[in-house]
Amino acid sequence: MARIYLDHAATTPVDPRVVKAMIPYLTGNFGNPSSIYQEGRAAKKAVEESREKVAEILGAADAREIIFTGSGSEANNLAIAEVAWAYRKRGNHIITSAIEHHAVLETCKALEKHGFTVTYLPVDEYGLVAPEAVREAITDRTILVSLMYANNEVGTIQPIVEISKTLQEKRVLFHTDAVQTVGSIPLHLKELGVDLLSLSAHKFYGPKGTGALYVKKGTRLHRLIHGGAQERRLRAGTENVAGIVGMAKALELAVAGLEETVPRLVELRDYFISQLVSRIDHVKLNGHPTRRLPGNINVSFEFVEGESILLNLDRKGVAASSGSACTSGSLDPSHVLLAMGLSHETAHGSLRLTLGKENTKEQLDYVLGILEETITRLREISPLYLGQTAERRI
Amino acid sequence: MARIYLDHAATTPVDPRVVKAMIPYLTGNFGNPSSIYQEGRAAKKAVEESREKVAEILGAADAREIIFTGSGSEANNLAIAEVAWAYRKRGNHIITSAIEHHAVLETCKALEKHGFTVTYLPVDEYGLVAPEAVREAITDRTILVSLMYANNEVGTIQPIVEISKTLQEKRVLFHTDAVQTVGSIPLHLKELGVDLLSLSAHKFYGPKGTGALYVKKGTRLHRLIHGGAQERRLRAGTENVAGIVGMAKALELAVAGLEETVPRLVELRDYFISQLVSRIDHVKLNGHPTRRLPGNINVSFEFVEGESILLNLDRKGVAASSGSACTSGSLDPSHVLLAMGLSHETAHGSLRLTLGKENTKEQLDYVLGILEETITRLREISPLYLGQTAERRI
Amino acid sequence: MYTEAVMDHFFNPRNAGELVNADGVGEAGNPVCGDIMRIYLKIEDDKIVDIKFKTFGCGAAIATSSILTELVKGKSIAEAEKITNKAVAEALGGLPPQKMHCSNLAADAFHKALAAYRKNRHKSAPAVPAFG
Amino acid sequence: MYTEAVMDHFFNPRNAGELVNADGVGEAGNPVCGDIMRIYLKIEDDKIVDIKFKTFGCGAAIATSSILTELVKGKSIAEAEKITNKAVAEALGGLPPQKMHCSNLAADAFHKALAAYRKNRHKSAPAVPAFG
Ligand SMILES: Cc1ncc(COP(=O)(O)O)c(C=O)c1O
Ligand SMILES: Cc1ncc(COP(=O)(O)O)c(C=O)c1O
Repeated sequence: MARIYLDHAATTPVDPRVVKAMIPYLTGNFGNPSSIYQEGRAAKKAVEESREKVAEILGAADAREIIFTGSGSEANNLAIAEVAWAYRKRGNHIITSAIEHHAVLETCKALEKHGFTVTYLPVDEYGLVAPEAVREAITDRTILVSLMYANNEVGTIQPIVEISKTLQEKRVLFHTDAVQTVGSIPLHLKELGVDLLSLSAHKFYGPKGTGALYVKKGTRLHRLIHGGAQERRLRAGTENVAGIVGMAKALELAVAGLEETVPRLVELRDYFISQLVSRIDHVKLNGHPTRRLPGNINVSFEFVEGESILLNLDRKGVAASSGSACTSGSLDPSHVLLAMGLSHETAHGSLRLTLGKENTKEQLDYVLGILEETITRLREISPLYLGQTAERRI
Repeated sequence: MARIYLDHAATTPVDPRVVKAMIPYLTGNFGNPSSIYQEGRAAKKAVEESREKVAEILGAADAREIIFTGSGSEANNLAIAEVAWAYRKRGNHIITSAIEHHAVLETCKALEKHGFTVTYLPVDEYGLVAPEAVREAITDRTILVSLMYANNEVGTIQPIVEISKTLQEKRVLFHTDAVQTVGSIPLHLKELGVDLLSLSAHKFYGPKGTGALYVKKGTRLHRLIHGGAQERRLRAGTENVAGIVGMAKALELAVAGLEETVPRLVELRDYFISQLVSRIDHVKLNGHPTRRLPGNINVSFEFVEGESILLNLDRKGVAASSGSACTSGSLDPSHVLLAMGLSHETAHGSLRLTLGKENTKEQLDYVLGILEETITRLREISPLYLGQTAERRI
Repeated sequence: MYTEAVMDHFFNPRNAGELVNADGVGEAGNPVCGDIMRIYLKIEDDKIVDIKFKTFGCGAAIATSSILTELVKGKSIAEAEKITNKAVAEALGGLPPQKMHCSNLAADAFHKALAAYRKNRHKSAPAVPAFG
Repeated sequence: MYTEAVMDHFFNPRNAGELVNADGVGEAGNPVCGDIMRIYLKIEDDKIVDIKFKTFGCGAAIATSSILTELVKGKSIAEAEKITNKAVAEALGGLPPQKMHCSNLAADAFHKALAAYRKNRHKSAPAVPAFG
């Protein structure tokens, strides 16, 4: 059996049509967009047309609101740190949540060393932030709220529109990390009401190393990368033309496919979850049962550890991810699962399967069998598992 | 006649062998290097093998000294700003030169707003920094010297080894922007004695959007992009695997070709310069006659403006660059030419032709003809040109 | 970057050159920003019967100079005088934003040439009581 | 990431399971870091005649547990006692740096099992004067 890739939240294969769109800019069409001669103008045109495409698909008012970056992480850093510095005189308080991606959390932590204060809002057992909690956290020193649209681990989708409505009466900017959302569910900037939004191409069948930040007209920010006048002076460096072209193409294809993929993935996802729960005991679904990304399955298997599940799956041809610390090198398991109230052991036993457009029901049936076998084997040698009665030792 | 590309300092066409090396990582081999399953390990291996290759070619002591970035600009920002912050307690003084790339100058200017002081050393008429001047500028608050290896506009090669010797007795770190140097002339880190060195793939027939920073073991620096643990925690964000693989391959090919290209380009360059001077009057070579990059030709034509030369060349199929402000949107022409003592008019009349491995003598002969014709036409309509006697009006 | 009209006027400048016995010469721009436009006028019966330009500068500077000469040639002073830099840029179908300042001064040079013409005429005309 | 030896011991663990009437049981690790190793010993004539393990943890945790049992099984206590976590990692051809801490505690669990054995034996042995 061919490999079964179930880690689309980590990264996706590049769509062959995207590669095809990129190739000309890796071969003949190699000009520097800042150059005024023919080759440069052609490159500039490719970048600007890509910008227009991205702006239009996301529903931005103006193509100039899209700033291309070198990754989703860079977009998050730019959005948070450089808005913070630009509005430093107005205030020094930032609100975010405990379950953000590290690119957000670590940026916030770095800002704390420079005199900013950050509120990390808690989440409920499903990973949801309460809109009222956001509102209540606002002080007259608050300049920015940064909340992810959908969580990369458990797939929980935040009530962004509700939160943005709450914020509109306040003089507070709103950034959302939509790296997991763009290309996975329909999204329209006009309806969202955010001031800044991050995306990353490799999450929607585009190339790695290309991200973008939407910056609503009128929002001030400093530069993260200083130098030339590229990207409206907001991000210096010769543009990754092929990457930008690839990103725009990938976005176009992903969004065009949503109508078909969303219901199909939701069905596959729910089928898998229901099968899993009926076939293996002591399994818990992490995240919200319905307010979750179409392709996201995140479960905890009691009494076993995630990495050891992954290694077994890998040997059987299945690529997946876990929230166990063992995969990251830190002692603590997923900060997301812990913030949702899971115990360390349960968090260590988590498995994330994220489906993509090429996955099939046959593949999932195969994976269910493998999982059953693997979990049984691992539990047999686990000191935490007491057999049929299966009560937890600690 | 096919287009003649003479702007290799702006960017280079990607070598077809580089594209070939990249393609697998844009198609089948798409894993996230942080993932522990097969696809992830393959991607990780590709990144680490590329790192080893780059380290070996540059002469680093250890592959871990190479940090991949999203551009040469990012490498410069990381090197300067984040070393400055990491050594803030030791001092707050940085030394650089007036002719650095904007990625260096603008980073320094941003640091000045945060309490750092920066000395911008002058250069002589050839664009050279005096090693004694560096030494004399050092105070007990100096933490970093950043000087470019070779200048992107006039091609002047700085006496980096001499300067690094000067610095070794001092407790001062040394960064060099070698974006124009790597792949153009032989370079070996062990002989250079620098602590940090920036490079950018698209300057040596590699892809745009991939750079690297060499960071000598023991050198402390903060992160510019916060988030995941990639690149030894010094640069967060999913790695641009295809770009990194392409960069390593491009470096390998470029350096392997130096023995052949350096003497060939030096010959073509000197041929072109001598022809130009004998065929057109009131032409001045900018930069050093011999301490210059093999492919760099930078001349000023009195009484005419650079952009108008470029547009004429472009129409005749030739891609080149100029140091005139008109191409950048600022009022001042090239800060490099002004720092070398050129008048504004002369600086505005500058033309940069940078040769690459695919250029031929036939192409240059054609360009010489075009240039003669163009300069004559433009001088005819220039109010600064008084015909044969050709004295300057102002 | 540039419109076709700019490119056309840049590559095929109209009325480039000097007028030896010009009735008025005006210059705008400066070498610092890299654009200097000089306009030469021949005026008869309050009409611009001939006009030439010489320009040191970028594509926009040369194109604006060229089209200005076309826009005012043959017109009466009263009518030609209404020309503005903005109108010149519009006649070319627009200019890139960064070119709107120092590269678009042809109308200024023309107005200076007109002023010089008036001053010249004043000098060569029968003496009138001087001020002050 | 892992050596072939690690993979082999992970996928084919030796001596996994429990010993019902163990002479000593020792446990190391904790649920916070996601690794718990339990070692069961059967000792006769100061010799480790049987050993089993149960481990909750990552690949390294299971592999180190497995190889530890092989390394000490059949040895005298005196000899087996010399085993260290470092030696266990080396026997596997090394471990990734981040696995050297909490995933490499099998030797600790073994030492604890030995200590428990000694304590047990002490209890069941003829009474000797108690200290203090
Ligand atoms: C000397 C020098 N430094 C830095 C850079 C910036 O490199 P990049 O375009 O990859 O950001 C360039 C080229 O643009 C350069 O010539
Ligand atoms: C929610 C979220 N934000 C940010 C990122 C970072 O994106 P990138 O890998 O492009 O830096 C990721 C993925 O890694 C993510 O899932």
